[in-house]
Amino acid sequence: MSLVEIEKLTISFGGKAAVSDLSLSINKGDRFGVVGESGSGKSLTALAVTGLLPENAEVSGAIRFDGAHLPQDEKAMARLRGQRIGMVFQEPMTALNPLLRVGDQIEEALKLTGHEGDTAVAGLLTEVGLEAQHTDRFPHQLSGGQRQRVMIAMALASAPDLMIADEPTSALDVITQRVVLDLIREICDRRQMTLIFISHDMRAVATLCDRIAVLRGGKLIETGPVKEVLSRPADAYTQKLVAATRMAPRQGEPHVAEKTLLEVVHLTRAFPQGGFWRWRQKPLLAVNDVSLRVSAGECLALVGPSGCGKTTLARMIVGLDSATTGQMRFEGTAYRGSDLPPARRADLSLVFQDPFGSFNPRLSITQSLGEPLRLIPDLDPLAREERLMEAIDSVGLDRAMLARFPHEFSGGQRQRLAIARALVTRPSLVVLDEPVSALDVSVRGDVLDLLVKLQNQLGLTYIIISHDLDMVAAMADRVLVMEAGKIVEEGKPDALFAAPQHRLTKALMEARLPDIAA
Amino acid sequence: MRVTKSFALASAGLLLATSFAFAQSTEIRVGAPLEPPMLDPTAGAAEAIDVVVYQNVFEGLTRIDQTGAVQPGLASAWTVSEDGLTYRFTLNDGVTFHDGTAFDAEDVKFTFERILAEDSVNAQKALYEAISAVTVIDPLTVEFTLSRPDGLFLFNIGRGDAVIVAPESAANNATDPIGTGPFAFVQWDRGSRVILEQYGPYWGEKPALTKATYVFIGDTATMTNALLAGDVDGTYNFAAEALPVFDGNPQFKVLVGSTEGETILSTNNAKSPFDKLEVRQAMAHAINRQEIIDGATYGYGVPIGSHFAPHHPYYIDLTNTYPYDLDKARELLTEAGYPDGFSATLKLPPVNYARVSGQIIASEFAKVGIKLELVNMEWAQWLEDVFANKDFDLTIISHVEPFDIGIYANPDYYFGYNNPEVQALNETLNATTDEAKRKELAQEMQTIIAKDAVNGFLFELAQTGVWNAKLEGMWQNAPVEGVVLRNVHWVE
Amino acid sequence: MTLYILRRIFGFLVTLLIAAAVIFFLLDLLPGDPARFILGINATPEAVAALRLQMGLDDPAIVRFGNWLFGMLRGDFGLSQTQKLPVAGLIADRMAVTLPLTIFAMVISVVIGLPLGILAARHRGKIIDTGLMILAQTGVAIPNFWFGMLLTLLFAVTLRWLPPGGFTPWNEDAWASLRGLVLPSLALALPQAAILARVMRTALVDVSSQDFIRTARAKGMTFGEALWRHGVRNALLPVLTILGLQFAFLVAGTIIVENVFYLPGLGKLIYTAIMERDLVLVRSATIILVLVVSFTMLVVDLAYGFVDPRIRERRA
Amino acid sequence: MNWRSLLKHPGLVIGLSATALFALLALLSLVWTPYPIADISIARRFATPGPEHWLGTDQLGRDMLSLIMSGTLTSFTVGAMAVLIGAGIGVPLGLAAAIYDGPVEWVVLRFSDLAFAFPAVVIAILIATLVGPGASNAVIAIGIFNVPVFAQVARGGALAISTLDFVAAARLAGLSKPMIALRHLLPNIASLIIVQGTIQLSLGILAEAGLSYIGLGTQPPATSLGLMLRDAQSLFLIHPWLSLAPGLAIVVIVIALNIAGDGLRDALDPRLRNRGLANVAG
Repeated sequence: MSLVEIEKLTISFGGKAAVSDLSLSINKGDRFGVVGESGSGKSLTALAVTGLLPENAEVSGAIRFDGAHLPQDEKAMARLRGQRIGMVFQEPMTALNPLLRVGDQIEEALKLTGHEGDTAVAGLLTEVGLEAQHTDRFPHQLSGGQRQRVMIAMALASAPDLMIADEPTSALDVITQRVVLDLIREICDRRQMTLIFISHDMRAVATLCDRIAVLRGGKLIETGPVKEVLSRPADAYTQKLVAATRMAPRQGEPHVAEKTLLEVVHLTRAFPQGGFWRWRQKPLLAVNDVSLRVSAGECLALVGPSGCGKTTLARMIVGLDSATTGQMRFEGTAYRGSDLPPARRADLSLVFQDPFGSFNPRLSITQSLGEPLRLIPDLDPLAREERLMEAIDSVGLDRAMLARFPHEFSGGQRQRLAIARALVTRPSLVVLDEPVSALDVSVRGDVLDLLVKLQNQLGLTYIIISHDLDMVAAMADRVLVMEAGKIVEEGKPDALFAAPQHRLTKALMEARLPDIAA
Repeated sequence: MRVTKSFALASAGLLLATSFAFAQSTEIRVGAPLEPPMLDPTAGAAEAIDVVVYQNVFEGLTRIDQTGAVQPGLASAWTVSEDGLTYRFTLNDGVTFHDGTAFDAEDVKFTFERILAEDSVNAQKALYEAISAVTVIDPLTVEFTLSRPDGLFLFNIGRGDAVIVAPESAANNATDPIGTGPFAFVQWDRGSRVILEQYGPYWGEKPALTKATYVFIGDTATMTNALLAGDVDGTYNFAAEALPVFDGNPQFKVLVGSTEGETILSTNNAKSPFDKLEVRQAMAHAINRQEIIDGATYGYGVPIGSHFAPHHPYYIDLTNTYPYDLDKARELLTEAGYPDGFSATLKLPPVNYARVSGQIIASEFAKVGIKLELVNMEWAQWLEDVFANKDFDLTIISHVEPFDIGIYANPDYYFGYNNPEVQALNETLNATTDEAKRKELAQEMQTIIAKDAVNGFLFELAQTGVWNAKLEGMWQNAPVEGVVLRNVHWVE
Repeated sequence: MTLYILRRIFGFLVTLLIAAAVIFFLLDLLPGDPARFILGINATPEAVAALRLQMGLDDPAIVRFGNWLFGMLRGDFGLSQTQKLPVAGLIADRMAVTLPLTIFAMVISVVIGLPLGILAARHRGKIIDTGLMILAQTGVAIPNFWFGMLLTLLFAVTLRWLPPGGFTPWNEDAWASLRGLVLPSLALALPQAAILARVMRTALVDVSSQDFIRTARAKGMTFGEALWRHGVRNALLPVLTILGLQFAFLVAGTIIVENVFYLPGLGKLIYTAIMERDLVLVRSATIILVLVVSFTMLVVDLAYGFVDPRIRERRA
Repeated sequence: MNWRSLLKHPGLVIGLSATALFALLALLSLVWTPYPIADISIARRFATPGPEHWLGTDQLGRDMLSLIMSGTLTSFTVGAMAVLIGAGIGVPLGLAAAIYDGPVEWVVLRFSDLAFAFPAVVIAILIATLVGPGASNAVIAIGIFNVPVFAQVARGGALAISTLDFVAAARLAGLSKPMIALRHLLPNIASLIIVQGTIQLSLGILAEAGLSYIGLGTQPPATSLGLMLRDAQSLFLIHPWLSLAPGLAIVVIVIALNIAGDGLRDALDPRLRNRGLANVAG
């Protein structure tokens, strides 16, 4: 029997439909996954079920919860949410009130459903794997994973029939992500709860859910049992999504180390900690005595959990930050970071993670792309023009796009432009900081293919920074695993992932979501 | 305990009720536009000091009455020697200061020696510089010796600047004035009011009022509201523009009187082009006196044609010396070599009559091609720039000293008028004591400075008091600065 | 936390010291001789020179600055040049008017402004919101002195409920003193209340779109309940900043309003003292004003720490 | 932003057109007023509004409409100049504090503390005594008051922008700090500054009125709305219209500016514009 029934649901804003004509039925006890990329309307659908849509949304169609229409009265709807539906949101950073202790916030949820008492709070905390001492903490004193556990505890406070989890793990790092997913599964099993799990990650849905709906542009593409849909996707879009979860290993000859391009020698970066007597505080060592070599033409990957120092290391290599001690040598030029001479900067470049933040919205693409050309003295306007054309051609975009402004491009296109900008000075070494993690899954593959193609064509050397082991396995010649500012393990991807030695590498491998069975 | 307390409350209530019932009959609240910076009239020039203390708290040997005539004060009588150089005063007996100390000739000697001392900070020291010696004959007789005859001597010693102070208290008079007057100082709530109370052991006739409160309200609108709401019983000089509020209101009476304030367009005679007589004459012809009086004083000012108060017995009407005539003005300018006029600055002190007259004169002068730039200044700056440094073209100011035509005989005075003829006349005038002769000399001086168009002579400021209709005895005119309360009383 | 407080207090003291220097040396540049002002236009040059000597105007500036600073540290603010009284006492007297006036105005603006702001945010986009915001727009746009004039016309001149201006000392008739402060406080407070209502509404609308409000609603609260329980406290952070600034604004506003209502307050004291070139009084009264304002800013900063646990730690 | 998107913000349209109307009237007074404002004629003073003088005449017989036109120009000019001073000094200071940390930032923050600690009226009184009262004095006083406001807005905005990757990209491209501030930070905080500018403009007009009212602002024969109020206050009970007309003009102008400012903020700040969808994207 269905717990939630959605019938011809249409949600629009100012006449533009964000969800159109969507019908879904979720049975009691189902673990139902809703998959889609950004703009697919998956979150709006969840909000519609809970009556939390923004006020300016125009809704038509019907939603029935446990056989009854959702109440129109705000108060009745609020109480229904409080007693029968639990929700977990994407951003654990902002979803908790920063000014209240988490214990109070959980207790508030209990009070609203009439279950009171300290033991209840303690019980919930234990259930989500937190300790009693955490009740007195403020949200900012907890890690992302802990916060998400608090969110789950609050959602469980009313012993709901239905739990809706909206991208509950996408803001967490790989290891925590897996732990939280397992926790949700375990609780659903124990409590016999119905789950609606909203995600862009096919593999997470495959791991957790038994039924699935694929959404695109507000429309339902395909729905059915997870196994059927994923093993035999009927729709081309679903096929593409499924395909994107498997990364084909890189073709071509294995790299042979010849000439050393970059050498990092005992590099340390210390950040002073706050406090009145600054000099008495022990500095934080973001990068702690790191040495490494990159040879020409190699693709080196740096992996590790967030905060391990991989980004700080990359920033020093490209000259955005300076080392506290130690130094680097790039083709014989010794430097500590920001002191990298302008003449050499042209040979080094960086591709940023976030394609939306990496372009100045007020500058045209020509202006943004042309900016690094200042590093090359005596470039006449004609040669300059030529460089820009060459760069934009190489990333497969139209030359006419040079005159446009960043907001006119999609995320994938912008990342191509970011790559074009990195190439415009014809560098030998390109550092790629999470080059595809901010992109929709369906375009990640294209961008990675482009990177491989360019490396082959131009003989580039890459340093890739990532937490995505699959991508690293597909791209890299060599992998360095970092933790707390140190390199803890090194090796060729196949060997390293097949037989991880270090605790961290093992944990990372274990946290990997299983591949979707073909 | 409970009983006592409620009894105390009840009697306090009774007291309050009674004092309220009597309040209308013997108390007065006077609104004053300016708060005095301190209360010692012998150590500062501010008019606001005299308004509160002159003849109320402090008295001089002589007393000026509201017609400007000299009356006996602390001195009951005096004799003058033939040569006009020796004055012998007989002092009243039984006079005490408010702190209880007795008044005698030593206090008179102390007062004048303090005024004339090297480190004196008296604002009008110059007025008393003719005094060469003050001799105590006996406790009730004192003799003044002058180095030269001074026709205004008896008047000058009746001014606020020469009130008698005691050596015991003189140093503290700024904050805690101790005089011999009918009212004693009680308290000063800074920023809002000064309270005076009748002095029981006063030597003379007791005033009708037992208590007087001066309430300082600088803003005309607020003063209007305070008068209408009955928060003050009257004010001695109310802004003319708001007088219509009280016209025809039977609860109030408006007293229009004269002051000693000759309001003039002071002209820097030492500076080109104002050193040219034709230029000054042209300006005089370009001034529409009536329009200025209407605009700046709402018709209450009295036109003057020279530097002399119209209510004074020596006054002659010279307002037609240079009548309003634009053609004549242009002609004279052409003659002076300025056919297209010229540009000048007009520096204005922060008083309403000056600021408004300035605007009107600028508009009038524009008609004959004289372009005036108005520069508004604060007092301190005006005193330094215009008065001390003589750095100005034109300014507008009211000269409030009584009988001050002598300033035209001082070539170093700020408007820089240097005419030996006037200087000689003034010397003779000062040395003359014969009334008829004095009048003749004064009128000759008036005529010369009018003809020389030394300054633009505009109007004599009027004093426009607004008082509760049931109050009587206020001074209508202001021959000296002060609000004298000795005769003020309530009538039913 | 203590470290944070110490560091903040250090900054406060530095600001005060610089302010003192600015005030002192700026005033030193003023044209116009205080001695000449006191004695008026007929004084002899010798009398002026004598008074200058008596007032200590002939020492070098740096010596006088030092004397002033050390004097203040000992609680001696000097002697007013025109009134011949200790400045500390004069200022204390005026504070008895300005401080209650500012506090009343503050309380009135908070009591009126915040609830209206919350009400408008609660009914965002509805007619009640629009109505309140039109009212607030008007309130923000009304000059306080002009508003004071209108208030006087209505309540003092026409209805005669309240005095039109002036002030009765507290120790004489506290009730009359209170009545005297009603109209000036209202004139000061209403434009500020309008600003507060707008800020409160904006802050609350900002907060209301945050995730934790959605979380609270997901827990079973209505929008209104969530806004009240979780929104208001978070929205108070930006409001607190504005309150601090407003206090400074109110203190400044008293200078104008004290002129309109003829109140013997600090603003009036400074104004008159400058006109009379009473430099000792001006600089001491100004530094007190600056002290009051910076102290408020300090309190606001510290209050942040009490409201927001994140700040409490980040800055410790 | 094109004209069509402008029309989506009725507040902006209403506010801007009302502001523009007053600004035009004010500018018109430069070349033409119904009567010259220096034209004093005591004979025709206190005329009631009528066909000859649409808004009547004042205590010196000057035409009220002409005075209001010219007064509006002064008020606008003073407010605008103060905004220019505030932004001209404050924005570079704020940018400097944002790009150079350490001593520069400390100095700028202390300076802005200091400037905040001086109420504008006190600054105005000091300046008035230093250089004499006048419109320029009001400009400086209000301008000084504006400096820290703009410095803080610029610093806050610049700090937020400087964490974005395109700033890092510019550093990689070898741009100097001032160049980055000029090319990348400034254009992106421009809308913030424009919005703050309209707010400060309306505050400036109010402040000018207050300063003129206590005699420290505009001086005759020039006029401003605040000065008109000052001149008329003692006549309030006899000729209330002389106070009401300029007072209402101030209120309407400030409301217009504030509405325009609110509208501009909504129109220029995409974060606020898209707020309705912000928490449901994805």
